[in-house]
Amino acid sequence: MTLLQVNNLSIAYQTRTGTALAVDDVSFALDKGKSLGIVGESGCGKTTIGMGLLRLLPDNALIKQGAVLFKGSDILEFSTAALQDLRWKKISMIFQAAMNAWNPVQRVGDQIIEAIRIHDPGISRDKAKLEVEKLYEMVDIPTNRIFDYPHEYSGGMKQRAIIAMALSCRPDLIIADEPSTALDVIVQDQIIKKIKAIQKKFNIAIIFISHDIGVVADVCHDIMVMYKGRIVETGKREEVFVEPVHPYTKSLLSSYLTLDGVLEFQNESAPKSCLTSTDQAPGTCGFLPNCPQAEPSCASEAPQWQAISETHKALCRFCK
Amino acid sequence: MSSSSRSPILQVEDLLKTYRTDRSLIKRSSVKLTAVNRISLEIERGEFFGLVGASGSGKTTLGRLILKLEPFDAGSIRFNDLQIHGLKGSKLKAFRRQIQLIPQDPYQSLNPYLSVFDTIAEPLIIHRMGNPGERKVRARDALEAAGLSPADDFFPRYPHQLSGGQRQRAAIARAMVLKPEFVVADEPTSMLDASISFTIFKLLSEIQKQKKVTFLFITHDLAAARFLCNRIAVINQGEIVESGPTLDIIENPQTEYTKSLIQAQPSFSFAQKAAAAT
Amino acid sequence: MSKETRSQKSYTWQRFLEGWSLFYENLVGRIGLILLLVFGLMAVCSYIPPLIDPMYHPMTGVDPDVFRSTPPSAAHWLGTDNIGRDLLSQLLTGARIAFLVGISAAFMSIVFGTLIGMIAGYAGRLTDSLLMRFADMIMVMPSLLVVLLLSSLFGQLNIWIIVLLIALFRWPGISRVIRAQTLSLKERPFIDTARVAGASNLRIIFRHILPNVLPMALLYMTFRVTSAIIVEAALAFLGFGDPNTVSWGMMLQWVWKTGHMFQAPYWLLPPGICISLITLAFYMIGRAMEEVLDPRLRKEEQKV
Amino acid sequence: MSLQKLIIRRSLEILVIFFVILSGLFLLFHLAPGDPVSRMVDPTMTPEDAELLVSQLGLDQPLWLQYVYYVKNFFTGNFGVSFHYGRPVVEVIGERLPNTILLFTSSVILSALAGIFWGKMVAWHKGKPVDTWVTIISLVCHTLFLPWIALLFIWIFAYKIGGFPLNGMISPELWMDPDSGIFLKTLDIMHHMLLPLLTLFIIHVGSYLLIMRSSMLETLSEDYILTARAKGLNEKQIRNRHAGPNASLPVVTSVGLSLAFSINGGALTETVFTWPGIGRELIFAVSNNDYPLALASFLFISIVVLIANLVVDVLYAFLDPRIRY
Repeated sequence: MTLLQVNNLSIAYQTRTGTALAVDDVSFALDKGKSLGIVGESGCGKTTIGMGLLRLLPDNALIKQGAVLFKGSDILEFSTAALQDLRWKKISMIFQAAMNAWNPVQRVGDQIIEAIRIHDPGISRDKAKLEVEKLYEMVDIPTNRIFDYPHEYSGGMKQRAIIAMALSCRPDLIIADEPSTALDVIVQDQIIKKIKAIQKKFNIAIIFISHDIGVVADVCHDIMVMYKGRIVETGKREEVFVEPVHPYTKSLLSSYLTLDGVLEFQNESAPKSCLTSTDQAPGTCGFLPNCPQAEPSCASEAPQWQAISETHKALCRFCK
Repeated sequence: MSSSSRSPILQVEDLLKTYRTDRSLIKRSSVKLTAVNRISLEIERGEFFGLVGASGSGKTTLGRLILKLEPFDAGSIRFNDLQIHGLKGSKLKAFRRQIQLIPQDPYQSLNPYLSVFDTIAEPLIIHRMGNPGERKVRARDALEAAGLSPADDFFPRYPHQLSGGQRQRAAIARAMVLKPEFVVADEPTSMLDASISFTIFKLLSEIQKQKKVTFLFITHDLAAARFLCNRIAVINQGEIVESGPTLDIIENPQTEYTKSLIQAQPSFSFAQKAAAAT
Repeated sequence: MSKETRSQKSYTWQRFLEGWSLFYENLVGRIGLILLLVFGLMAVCSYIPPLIDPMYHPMTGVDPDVFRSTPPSAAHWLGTDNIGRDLLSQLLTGARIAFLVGISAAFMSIVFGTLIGMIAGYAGRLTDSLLMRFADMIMVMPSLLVVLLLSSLFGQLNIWIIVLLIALFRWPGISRVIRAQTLSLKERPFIDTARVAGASNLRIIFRHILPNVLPMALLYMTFRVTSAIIVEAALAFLGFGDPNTVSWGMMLQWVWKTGHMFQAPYWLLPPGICISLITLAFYMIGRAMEEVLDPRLRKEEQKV
Repeated sequence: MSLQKLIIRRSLEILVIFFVILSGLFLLFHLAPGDPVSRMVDPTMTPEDAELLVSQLGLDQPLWLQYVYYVKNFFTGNFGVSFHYGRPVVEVIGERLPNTILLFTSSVILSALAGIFWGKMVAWHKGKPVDTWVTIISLVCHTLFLPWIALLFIWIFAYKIGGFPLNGMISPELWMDPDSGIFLKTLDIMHHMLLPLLTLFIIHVGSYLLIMRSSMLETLSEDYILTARAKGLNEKQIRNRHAGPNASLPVVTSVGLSLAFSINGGALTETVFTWPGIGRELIFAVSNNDYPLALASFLFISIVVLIANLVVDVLYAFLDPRIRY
């Protein structure tokens, strides 16, 4: 069953010098209980998608076109009240740990209780507190720390508490935006394991946004690779990471270091473009200046989606 | 630890560094934080040595102590058989010429008010090396060796006109312009995207091979250390947990901490299995 | 992207141009600038009336036909005070004094504040603690009242002593800000690399820290101009100004002490409006500059 | 518990600062040109009285002993005799101090609360005309020259329109009348206080409003506001539960930092409105070379500022859990 369907979403930012397209014609679908990973380097628009789904974008962002269908109804058309009702109850978020996602002058427990009671004012404070205790046990934080202030928590604990809060209303979908970035490897590993376990236990769908392909590969069934606002390759994780076809995906994988050395995929050494990018028509492939397998026609013609298998496609004119 | 016939370039013995947590003027609090706890290690000339640890493990502090950016409480650091404790005047200046730093976070590692040329030439001016013409030549060589060419295009630029990777290359050029024997690279790519940090790693290993420089590479990323270093030391809570040739440690870790560090590393096990199958 | 293609000028100059265009978009900044130009013009014009007729001299010129305060007339556009001195020429001279006091006191307090702030922030430890405790102490002193006390103990103060005293009491706020900036700059890696390259402390302070804190110092200078003008005017209003100069505060003192405040609005209103507007002008410019220097804008710039 | 510790530490610091001020004044009185004895003793006194006072104040002793006397006298409340009033200074101060505290604290508290409230509202309408205009009006308020605006108020409200007293704190005839009860008397004081209070309020509220506005804007860009929004809170809840309380912290700080500045304004207001406060007494004493009174007034003004500072610090620590550890 399709839980979330995004059609032709484009989001732009207005800056002093003009508008910049951050998300360009993105479409994807997510089934109930599945996990989707969005990978890409900084500035590729992956966070903008995550925020755009809940309409949490800053004031200077503009959704230019598209539809975000959640269980069939378009979030972009929701009234403010309906949107506030949807947020957290149906779709919640796990923020980056480095972000100061907790209000520093309120106790952590109060902030979780607030999330619970805002969506169901009928729950008494004491009952909500019991709920928080259950959540804390689930994410392995001692329950006597519930009413501590955020600055009394360690980085990993703050992040686990965020996970607890994300679960507090039993949502259908969780958007996790770089949830393990800026944490130590060991803590990062614990957080990832927790997210995986919870996803399985409650059968929650997850959109997992990260720059770290290793982490995404660990968590997600389906992968979308983004580059300069566009999805360039999408498919099952075994397809995208084992047999990448888009030259950008290949270069991304070839620069990923593992304990066994560099991944096996790269056959091209230093990716070098055979083309100079000076006269590139608008709408053509963004990766062209760095693409080792580009041809002159790439500078004038827009890239096309190529289906490699039923689930695996890439946005490139020349991939097998 | 193997003691070679040649003396190591850096010998750290029994090094201790503590911080006071509460610095109040009125009461001297006795709460101390041990950042570096009786560490000993040796780095051989010309090797690429990795120091791997989580944040707060004391790895950056150790680097700063070696660079003589902070005083230590006990122990000794010998660089080229020279005690660096208490170095002053011309001896300190000579020491400063031989050991350089490539810092973390390229967005903050360059002074925004200095052009690329001024940044790279500054160490030469401080050490009164060469006339303006010679300085320009040396700066140009350093910048082009760091992969920013033609150098004259980059000289007049200011940091905000460079991308993150370019800034880090400029920072590398600045460190290399004095032709140091020893370079401390403190998480030089932690703020950069994977593809860019990969090219920076390649640049560092090239420099090390060509110029016979000794590198101390400080990182939280075991995979990066695996890629660059021939020997590593794993540091946890101010103590060296384990050290030795990189591959030995990764394949055959001796301590629990190292084991958990290796296990926590995101792996492509499914990918490798599939790749092996095809 | 466009930044990389732009011509290569010095960073300072480029930031200035960028800042200027942002500043000029700001309504508050523009109003401030226009007001300031008007006062500048007044200060320049203050030299003219005494040239026309000695009776227009702001201090000593007395209209021989006038024996009490008169309302505006053809000979005295703003009227006269109770002994027949021309109010317009007093008002114009007041602009000159306000600029002189405001800018020189602000400049001095900026120099003290920036130097002490940088030294405290960079040196740290005991030096820092002592300097900042000292700054705290000065900050809890009501500057106006201290200067009053001093002037009663040491006799009539001349305008330069007043300027110096104002500067001495107004640096701690600046040095707190500069110290905080220095502390965060000190943690920046480029200070480490400079030290590792062998740079001396002086070199680090003046070559690496100073240019980075200078914009903030200039911003605070505009605010300090404001407070210096107010303190001087208040002193003059209470009768502790330099008796050899005419300032707006002094004009207000005269109208108050001679009991003309209910009879002579033409005398009461102009000096007060001028003091309020000139401080407003500097304050508005400062506000607009602050928005230009806003750290969030700078963050955007860093990301390229 | 740790709040107590903080109060004790800050109190100690304030005590040290006060001692420095105390000693600094002593030094100034001896460094200034002229004879320290003649500064402390009314020239119109009889020689016997003068001699008694000199020995009481220790002015015939060596310098260090004079200092000891000076400190001791401060703590025993012996400040000498006012030249002008011919009464012990401590009596004069005792009468004036409550009036100052009344005007000073009520003006600071009112303007801070109003500034926080209005600043919050204005920030919420950022970019709209109301924002621009309130910002400009606040700037104007903040830069108005206080004595002038005080004169203007007297001229307009008390003289032209009428209905407000021209000066003072009480109407003597009302207080003489034995029939007027406490309620009428209170009302009378409030009636007199209205214009001075309004003057101080207008001068202060602008800057607090502007600080609150920019602090609010900064807070609204914080990550936890995003969290609150993602949680499904509506805008009013975000403003009142999360952004408002956090954004008012810098206003509290700035109230603390501007206390010395406020007391300057307080003294000027008291002078123009002839409000019988300690600030007016200081200005009066300084103008008339009534040194014993000037010295004591200054010391008590410092005490008021220091204690107000302590209160603000404690309030801040109370509001921000990160300060207490």
